[in-house]
Amino acid sequence: MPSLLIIEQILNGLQFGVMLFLMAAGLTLIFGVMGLINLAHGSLYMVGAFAAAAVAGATGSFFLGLVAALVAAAFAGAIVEIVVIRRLYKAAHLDQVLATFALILIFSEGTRWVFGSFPLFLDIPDAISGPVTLPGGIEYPLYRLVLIGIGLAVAVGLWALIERTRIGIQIRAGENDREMIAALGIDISKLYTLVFALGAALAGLAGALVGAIQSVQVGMGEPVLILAFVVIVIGGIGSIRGAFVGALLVGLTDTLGGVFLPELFKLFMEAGAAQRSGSAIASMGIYILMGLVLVWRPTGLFGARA
Amino acid sequence: MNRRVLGAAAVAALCATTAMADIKVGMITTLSGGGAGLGIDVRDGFMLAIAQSGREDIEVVIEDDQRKPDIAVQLSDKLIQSERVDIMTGIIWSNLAMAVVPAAVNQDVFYLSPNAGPSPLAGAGCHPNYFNVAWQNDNLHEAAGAHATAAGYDRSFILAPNYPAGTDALTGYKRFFDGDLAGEVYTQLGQTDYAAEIAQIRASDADSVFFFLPGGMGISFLKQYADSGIDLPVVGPAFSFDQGILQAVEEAALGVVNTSQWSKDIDNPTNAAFVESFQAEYGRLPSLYASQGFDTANLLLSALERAAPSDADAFREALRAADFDSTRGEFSFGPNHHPVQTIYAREVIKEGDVFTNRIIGTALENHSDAYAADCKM
Amino acid sequence: MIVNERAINALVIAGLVGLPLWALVMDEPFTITLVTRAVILALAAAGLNIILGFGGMVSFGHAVFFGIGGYTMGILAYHAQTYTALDLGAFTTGGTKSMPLIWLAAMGLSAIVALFIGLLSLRTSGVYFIMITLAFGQMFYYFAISWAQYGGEDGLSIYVRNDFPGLNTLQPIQFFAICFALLCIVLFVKARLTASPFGLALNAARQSGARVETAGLSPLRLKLLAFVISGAITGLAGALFADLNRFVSPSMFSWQLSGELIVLIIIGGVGRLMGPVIGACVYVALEHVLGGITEFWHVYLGLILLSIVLFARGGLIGLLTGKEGAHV
Amino acid sequence: MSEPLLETRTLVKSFGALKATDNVSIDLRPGEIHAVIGPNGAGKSTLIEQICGGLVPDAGQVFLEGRDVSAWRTQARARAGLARTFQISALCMEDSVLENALLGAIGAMGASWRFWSGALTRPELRERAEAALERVGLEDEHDTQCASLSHGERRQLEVGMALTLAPRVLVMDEPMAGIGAGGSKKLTELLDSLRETAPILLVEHDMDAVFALADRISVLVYGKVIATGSAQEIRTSRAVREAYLGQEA
Repeated sequence: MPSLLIIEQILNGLQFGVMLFLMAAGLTLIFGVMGLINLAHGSLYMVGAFAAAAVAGATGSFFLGLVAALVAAAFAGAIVEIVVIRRLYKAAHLDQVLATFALILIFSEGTRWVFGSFPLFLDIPDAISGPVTLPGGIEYPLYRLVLIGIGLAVAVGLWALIERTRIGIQIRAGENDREMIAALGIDISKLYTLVFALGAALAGLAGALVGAIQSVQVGMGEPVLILAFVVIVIGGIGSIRGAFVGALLVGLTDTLGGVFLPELFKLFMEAGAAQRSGSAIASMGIYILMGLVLVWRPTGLFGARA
Repeated sequence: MNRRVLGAAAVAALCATTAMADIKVGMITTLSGGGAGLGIDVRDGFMLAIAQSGREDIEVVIEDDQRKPDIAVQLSDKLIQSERVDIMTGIIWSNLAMAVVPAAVNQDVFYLSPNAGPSPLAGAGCHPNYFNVAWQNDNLHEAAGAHATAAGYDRSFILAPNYPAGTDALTGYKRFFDGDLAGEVYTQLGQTDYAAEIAQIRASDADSVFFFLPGGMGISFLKQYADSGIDLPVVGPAFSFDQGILQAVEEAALGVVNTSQWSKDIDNPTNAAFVESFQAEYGRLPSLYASQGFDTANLLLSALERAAPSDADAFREALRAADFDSTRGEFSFGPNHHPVQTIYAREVIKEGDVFTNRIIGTALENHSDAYAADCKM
Repeated sequence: MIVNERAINALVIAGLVGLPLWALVMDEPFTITLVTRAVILALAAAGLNIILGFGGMVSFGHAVFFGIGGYTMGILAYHAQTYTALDLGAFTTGGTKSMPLIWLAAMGLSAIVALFIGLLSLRTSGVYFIMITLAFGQMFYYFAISWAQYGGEDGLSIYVRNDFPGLNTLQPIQFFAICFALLCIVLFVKARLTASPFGLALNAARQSGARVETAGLSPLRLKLLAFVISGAITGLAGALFADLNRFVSPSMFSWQLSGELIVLIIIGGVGRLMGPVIGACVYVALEHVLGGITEFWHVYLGLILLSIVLFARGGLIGLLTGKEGAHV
Repeated sequence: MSEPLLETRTLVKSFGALKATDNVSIDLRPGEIHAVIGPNGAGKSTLIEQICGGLVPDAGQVFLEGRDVSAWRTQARARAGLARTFQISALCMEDSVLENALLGAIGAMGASWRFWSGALTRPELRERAEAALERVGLEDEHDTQCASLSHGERRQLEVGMALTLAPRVLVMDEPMAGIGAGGSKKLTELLDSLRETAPILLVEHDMDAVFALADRISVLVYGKVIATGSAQEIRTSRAVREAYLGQEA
């Protein structure tokens, strides 16, 4: 296989990874600070994509669509936090799983109620569509490069937010010791709403960005949600750094596994069968990766040691 | 899951009509969750035809399978055991059809398929009470292969999800494609990112691309393909270029050739009337699925004119005759009760603000399917 | 409103016997099918409840065993019906259509897989346990989808229900009787198990692992055994479910199904003997009734589930008896 | 002098730069109560965890009745007769007092792989549990839910659960912590009566109890044993006074 193709596939894996990071960062932040398992995070991704598609469709501006995605997802997140999630912080994981599972049902069918059963249209703005030629002669879609850029920028921004700002200090305090922040005179419920809305906004942003090159439809959030969970479990729940490393690992494993496993199988199998078995194993690849990581380190790569 | 829709009955006459209904049709289709759009179209097309017939003695019991095989099986039990329907129809997905149809037809119910046509039901598993009014699953892919050959392509890159319908699709394409393969890729079911596959296409020496990626998968692929800058011609079955889906893809699909047994510009009076009345009734353009639902209902109505389902043999003969005006023109059944029909090549165009299809040629004339020989009936 | 838990249990059992009999008299076979579905789901959830309610392990991948049970039935019956040999490496069999044999195979295979998954998963706890079991579920799901030999995503149809000596399993009421009898047996065994030294130790392991170790017991072994028993019971339910539908498909492995099993238990009451039974009955009834009212019934189902979590800790049994259930 | 039932030899355990246990060698002989005292952070809990199997020492061994149990897990040591109580009561709060006591009996009698008979109805388990509860004065609380016990009663139950194991050695981690003067007196009497059943390694902050009970006392400071001796010797030890009161003393 030519090396240019390999480099291109690595870029693809990277791009997939940074988008997963946007999802996983919010999920891991919410778990780290509030101790909440939020299955409804995928719904916020969907809310972002639908908001972007609706606004971009009405105004013709992709940028306004992105803003709408951020606002709508953050707003939906804040509402959900205030009405439902807030009552679950002290509840068992089991109750959290059930309640947020219920939220998925409500969000999904509610969205279908409002927007109908057909996928919506959301396209890349002309300015950043089409391929560019990279050094070495690789033709690569500009939009995907932009996605990688945005993902990395968000990662840096999050790092700065958490390490360099007052809110960041509060978030870190909340991760370490919940009683402590109360003692510091911080309004916990406001902080929690803020963190939840921030996580939701990141998910909404991911939904809108990815929605432009995928299908904006009801149920689009659940597959991504499962992947994001795999990411944060591999990285260690509560760790932003872990989420970043985990996201890239999952992105690369999934992309490269899908490409290279069938090739590998072709060495000792007939082509069609190799394709099928190779892609079958590849579809299980990230789960196998997660299993291996957890057997090796039961709290993930960067998780707090028990 | 107990929605009753009464064919052509005034709401005021609800009770009376129920009592009067002589013929009971059970429709199991997907109305909620992912893929609901297809089921809704089939239902609407079907009910339009029933309404236009003016018959008040037909009761249609409509149930939502949520695209879950186990739910579909239960609904089928319910329709047969409790509602005691004579005829069943409506299933969209092959895996649900495989779960429901064999058991249903063995309980002496007639089943008319408005969409799915899995190969076992066309071949060794065919049944006198099973009629497919859409296509055998391979048909549109075979037509795509035939079109690619006719268009002079030598090297196709082909891809489909790694599940039975996907394997069947690639097999069907290869059956009618005379050139070589530049690549054959099975993607993950439900995959949304095709960057890796697109990179492989770019790196290959293909001169054309064939894909079968139903639903959201196809939307994602088309958008990403259009953005990749690769300008190889694309061929696919109609599923990814249908009315509902095109509006989510827009320019990315322009110019793509797809194969279909129906198109809204097929020139015959039935089709013209169907397109017009569907738009008038529901305020949207009809889709492939709507046309299949419409044809299914009309086939049923034509058979009911000749015989009652209680006289199974006569009713079966009446269905087999397929004496109705189909939206796709010439239509008849082969020996395995699957359609013998013409499959067209269509091109995606923009008509005003609306993206739609236009017929550019015939891919396969009076085409049957590859499994009929295995059917002993 | 405070009701005695025993009274509720008796009422539920009476209802499960009475409703199908009434349906039989009224000639409403579908009602029997519906109750049978509830009974089988209750059985699957009862299996899960052993580890979830008594052992405190939230498995988000229990559909694995449901699916294994289903596919065991599907594969054995498929080979028996088509008269083809099933090559298992060490030996070859022609499959079977006998329900008891299928049940044994389903439980055995589920138990073996549960042992393997349990050994790996029980190294973790809390959210990690939830997620690693989910990961195993996904692995099996994707495997089943691409397992072309047995239908892949299309699944596998077994056109005729399997045999049980002396009964006509195609009669809904007779098949219901089989499922109901198995549920009763499992509930009885579970009640004994809960009261036994093993059950007491397992319950203690949920509350305080350190205490159990100090008593000279290994929490890991207790939990592992519970996981294996739990998997075997859910596997049995899977085999019955496949026979109910005469069909198996990868959706039996889906994470949504794992989620539904958890939902059933929480609706009824975590760690209660009859919790899964009540949960399954209510869930199936909701599905049936709400589905008849609106296409968008999932919204209402979601709202009902939310109110149970927020306002009825301890599930319906907890609500009716005024006692919260076990804490997980 | 009789052989020690429990003995640690040059135990070492570090956490990073901190030496939590630094060459600790102590022993426990039949019939005695050996108290380990020391200021907060002296490494008492770390020592107990290593003795009971919760932590693996970096170096050194633990002997139980002359056998090297250093590589054994907690549950194996427990089965060999090493019973402990926890600083923060680790009881099964949702269960009754009797059920908690039964847990110990089940462990001691290897009954956890019995699945059919009821735990509450097996006579040999029940007799053992009831005897232990009577010994610690909880015979009237069989059906009380643990969560509603007073703090002192929880301590009594902790001891009772240890007794169901028919222990050869008892290791107690601050049993007096958090209970009032009345409870403390009651518990002191109880422990006093136990020394003939099994010797006790007692880690305790309550100096009144320590001086009332202990036959020997070891003082642990910064992970090191700086003195071992009778109550009188410890009271007068210069090293101990320095450690507790600072250099200027």
